[in-house]
Amino acid sequence: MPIQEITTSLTPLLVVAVSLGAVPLILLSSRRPNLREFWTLLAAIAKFTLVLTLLPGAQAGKITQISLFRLFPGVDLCLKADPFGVYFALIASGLWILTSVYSIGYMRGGHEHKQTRYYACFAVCLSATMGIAFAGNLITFLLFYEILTIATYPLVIHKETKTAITAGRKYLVYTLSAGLLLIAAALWTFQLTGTLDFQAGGFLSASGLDGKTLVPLFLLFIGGVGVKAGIMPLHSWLPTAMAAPTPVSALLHAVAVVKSGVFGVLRVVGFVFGPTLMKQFGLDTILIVLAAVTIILASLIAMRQDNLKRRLAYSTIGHLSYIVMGAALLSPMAFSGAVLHIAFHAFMKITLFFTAGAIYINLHRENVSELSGIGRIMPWTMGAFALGSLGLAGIPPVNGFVSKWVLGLGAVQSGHPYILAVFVFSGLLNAAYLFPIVHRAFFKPGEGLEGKTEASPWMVAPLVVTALFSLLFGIYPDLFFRLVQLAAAIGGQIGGLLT
Amino acid sequence: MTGKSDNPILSMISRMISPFIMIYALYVIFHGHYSPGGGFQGGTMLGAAVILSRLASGSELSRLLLGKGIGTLMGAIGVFIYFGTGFLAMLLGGRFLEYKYLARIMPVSDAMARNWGIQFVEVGVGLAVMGIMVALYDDILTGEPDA
Amino acid sequence: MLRFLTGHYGYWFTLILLTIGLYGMIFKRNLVKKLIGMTIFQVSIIMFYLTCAAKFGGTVPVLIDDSGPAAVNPAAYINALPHTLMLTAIVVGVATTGVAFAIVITIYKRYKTLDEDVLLERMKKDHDAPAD
Amino acid sequence: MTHLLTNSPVLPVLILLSSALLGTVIAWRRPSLSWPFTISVVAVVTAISGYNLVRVLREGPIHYYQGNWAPPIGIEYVLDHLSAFVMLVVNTVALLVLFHARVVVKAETPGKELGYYGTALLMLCGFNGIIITGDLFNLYVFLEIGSLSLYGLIAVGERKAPIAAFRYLVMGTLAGCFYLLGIGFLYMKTGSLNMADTAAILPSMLGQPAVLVGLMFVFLGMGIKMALFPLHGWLPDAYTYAPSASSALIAPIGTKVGAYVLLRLVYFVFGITIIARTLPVAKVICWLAAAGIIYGSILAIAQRELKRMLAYSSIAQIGYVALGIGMANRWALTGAILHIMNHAFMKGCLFLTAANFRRKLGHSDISRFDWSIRKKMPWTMAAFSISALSMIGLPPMAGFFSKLFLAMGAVNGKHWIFLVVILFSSLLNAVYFFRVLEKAYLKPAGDAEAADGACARDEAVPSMLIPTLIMALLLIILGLLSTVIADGILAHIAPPGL
Repeated sequence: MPIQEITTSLTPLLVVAVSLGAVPLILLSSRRPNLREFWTLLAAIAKFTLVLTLLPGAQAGKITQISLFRLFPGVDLCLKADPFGVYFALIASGLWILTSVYSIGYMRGGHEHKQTRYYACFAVCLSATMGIAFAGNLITFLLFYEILTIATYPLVIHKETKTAITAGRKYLVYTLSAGLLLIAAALWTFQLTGTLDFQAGGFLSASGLDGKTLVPLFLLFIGGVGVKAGIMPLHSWLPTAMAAPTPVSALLHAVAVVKSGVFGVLRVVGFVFGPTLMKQFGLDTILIVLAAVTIILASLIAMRQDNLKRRLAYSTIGHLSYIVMGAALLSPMAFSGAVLHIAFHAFMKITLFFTAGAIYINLHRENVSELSGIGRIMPWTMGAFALGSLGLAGIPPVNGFVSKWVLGLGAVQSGHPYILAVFVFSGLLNAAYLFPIVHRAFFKPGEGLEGKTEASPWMVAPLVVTALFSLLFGIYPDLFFRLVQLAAAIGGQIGGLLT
Repeated sequence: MTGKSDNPILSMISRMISPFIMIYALYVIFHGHYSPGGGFQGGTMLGAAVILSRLASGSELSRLLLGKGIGTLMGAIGVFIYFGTGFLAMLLGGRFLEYKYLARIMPVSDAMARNWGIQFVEVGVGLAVMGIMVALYDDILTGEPDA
Repeated sequence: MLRFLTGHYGYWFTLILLTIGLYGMIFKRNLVKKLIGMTIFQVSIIMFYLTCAAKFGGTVPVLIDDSGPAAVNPAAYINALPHTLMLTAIVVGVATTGVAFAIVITIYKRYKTLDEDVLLERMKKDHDAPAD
Repeated sequence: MTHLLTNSPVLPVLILLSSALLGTVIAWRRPSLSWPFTISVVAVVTAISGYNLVRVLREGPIHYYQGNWAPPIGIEYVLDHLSAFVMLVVNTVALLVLFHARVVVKAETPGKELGYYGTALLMLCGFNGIIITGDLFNLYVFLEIGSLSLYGLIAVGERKAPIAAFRYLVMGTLAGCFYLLGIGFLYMKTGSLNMADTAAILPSMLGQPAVLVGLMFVFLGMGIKMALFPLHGWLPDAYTYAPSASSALIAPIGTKVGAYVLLRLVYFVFGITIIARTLPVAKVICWLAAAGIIYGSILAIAQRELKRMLAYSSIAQIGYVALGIGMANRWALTGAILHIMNHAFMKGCLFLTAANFRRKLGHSDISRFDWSIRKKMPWTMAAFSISALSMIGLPPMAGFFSKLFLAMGAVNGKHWIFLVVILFSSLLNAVYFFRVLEKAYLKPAGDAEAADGACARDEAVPSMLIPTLIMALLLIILGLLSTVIADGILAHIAPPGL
């Protein structure tokens, strides 16, 4: 395992701190909305550029690290920007810019109350996500993981209606108990091995533990991160959390919160247990079964959902398990496929959520059955929706195909060819629950649509941009940030030991 | 216990006995530092003498012996004497309650300084206990018709 | 067995006083009787210390011949330390009883009863009325 | 002056004792003088206890002989890392609460400020004495000083306060007498009252029944004082009916001092050998504590009144400390001491917010909380949410870190059931705290827009608000510093056999 050259620099800390810095500014300028939105956008762009400065180092495999003070005897608050962390931070901060623009339109369009609290909590969420991305050890990961839970709660219950409160309560119960399981797992590992620092290839492999302790430990870890990764038995908070305003479900429930769950799964599989240990004790079969069940079931349930956002929520659960499946297959190609899918799925799913939001604000319609005929009056929105659904189904020009292709290769490489069947079948199911919407929007006559036009440019612009990105990444995946190369490097780094 | 006790024998005897109780109490206090006795016992006896006069001859008359609010104040002063000696010893260089250092300001040897130190403490404690006992009696009786 | 009984009569009395005190505190309904029980409990512990301090053939711990500390035969005198400790315990007992009586008087002034059951009813009745 | 500082260990107790009486004498004529006097005294005492901690860190444990009589004859004050640390915590919390108490005492107990502040100082003197003394009987005397003034502070409350105070008095005196009985047995066996001495003599007479009976009585006494689960009957009424200032003063530090004494006795006097092997006292304490955690949390969920809910949550939190003490390993001990500090600040902040609510809204009844409370008192609600999140054990607040240490202690000692109890109970905490947060933050009072303008900001007076906010801020700072504290101060605490 090549010794990565570690440089210490303040950038990871700055990345986490920049949106925290914006929070007081946002709170202070609650009287002047324009100034407040300006602070959010400034923080988003600043964060994105900071992450960009870290990108070349990550592509060259370097790690920039900073450890602040002691969080726990023997473990300190260490922010390590390794390639995988930078990759995830890049996606989250990039999409935050687009979501801020989008939420300006959404919040103003829907005349939502309490916008200051909304933007402040959003900023805190993002800094927590950055913290999760750059966490150098399990305790720091846990710290930001729980801060993310607290910061997301006010956003889930933003509308303050009865349904929002019950959604918030359910969200809390799931995520808090997930946090507790993770605490137990982290402390047990600390007891067994004495260290909690993430290490590519897993630091548990050297500890020579037998299956009797490793299997329960692995289940604890999966229970901890699985809730946020939406693995089947633990997923039901996600559809109910759709009571939140759409930009929240767009960024958080498509990019930040759930992706940090999946990011956690990959960290646990790649950096705590490591492929050799997983294969040796058959831990990967547990994960493969869970992921496969989730993919199929989620897609099936999605077909029955009439509410557009709930349907997209179940589709997110399905696609998250693509990534979990990629992690479970343990081959380098499968890892890079999973890492790629984090990015590409984010772009596609955020497009769909943006369209759902635009439709809601423009036409106050939420259910799929009411969407007939809106394609003619909202061409751009529904065009982007079509592109997104194509990608999700895995059809070539859009980037969904690329990551699904790499995942397929990984399945073959890791000796589980039957997983290909799962991917193909779920691709069909995706088509089954997304294409009818496109068909209904463009080819069915709509009623009560007179005088309605396209949604406000504030909303449509980010919508179209993300759709375009999905298309461009589909055609030339290594555009701008050479994501595929980075994903391959990460996959190699984790799975390198196996081949 | 109504007003002036209508029983002359009681008030007569109580007026005769209480001085002797007080003298004996003073004896007990002042011999407390090297023989049985001391602040607590002497103070209780002084308190008992005052309460005897309050019981026998009613509170108004016995007000002359010890005023109404004086009890708490007496208690505070008693504790101050006790605390003061200890603190003085500390100020003079020793530890808290190290009377040996009182010899620096008293024309006596170290041993005698300890003697006088404990003596002041006994007097302080005696005063405090008496003050508090009487104050307790007065507080409990506030609002009663006879008080 | 008899020797055990007669030899430790002091401790048996402490035990009996303890139980009486506890009984008074727990089962008596009148508040003042509870206080009496509490005082009995305190007194029994003081008695326990004093019985422990006793020695067969030991006399009151006052130095008879003052021929210097070396000549003192400790067996001749009973242990003095528990007695001094119990001085403080007695004073603490007085203070506790003082505070307790002050509280009982305020309770009586507010609820006009010293019986615990009646008191609880009046408290419950209070509960519904807004707490003033 | 510098000479005076050499006997700094005893200064806090002395200053508090003398100022308690001096305060009453000085303010006899002008009662309005008593609050400033009290605050300045407690500030000086906090400064000295800070200096004590620095001195201990520099010079190591300091043994101070009263009147220069060496133990076992003289009374010895021991200032080591544990006592200096807990003393600083107790005095800081008392300073903040007393600073907040000016308005509340004048409002709830008019005309009684003089006696109130004198008793409060006396109580602080008792607690400081308990923390620093190294002599078993001296500890009993300070225990009674502290408790007697405690009963007084509770009894000045509203209509039902004297009854709660009476019940607490009877149980408290019972506890004191049990403790005294316990020391009697120990003294008769070991012949010495000094803690270090007893600790040295006890191992030689491990199996003797008298020692074990003495040990049991001492634990029974401390269990009642500490409100350990089955012996907590006095706590809910005492904290609820006491005046807001008293409950804010007693709740954070009252039971903590009892827990400190238990910790001192278990680890430094009896030693691990007796506690863990000959007599499974550690196991009993653990199981009682675990039951207390669950009981306290569930009861807290069922309460309608905020202060009563906080009282039951105190029983649960003291269960954490007792669990830390009972598990008898290095991690759990550090967790217990950290939790003593964290809970003191958390509970202090919560009771201060309850006092603010009572002062401004006239009640602290949860069912009558609604959305307008957040509009009227935003800062108090912010402090309440921070301390509530800290009680649940969420980072970056302090509660998370002490729970982390306790859980690590449970993992280290292979007590899986206690690990589940520690972690599962934070869900219970979440239920009863979010119940209040949801009511305050979310339930729209009628139609939101109309009510929005109606409730103008009616925040508590700054003198009440500043201590509350300081405490909330301290929670975050102490949280992030908890490991620095654990490594810097608590690592030096080396009980024999651990």
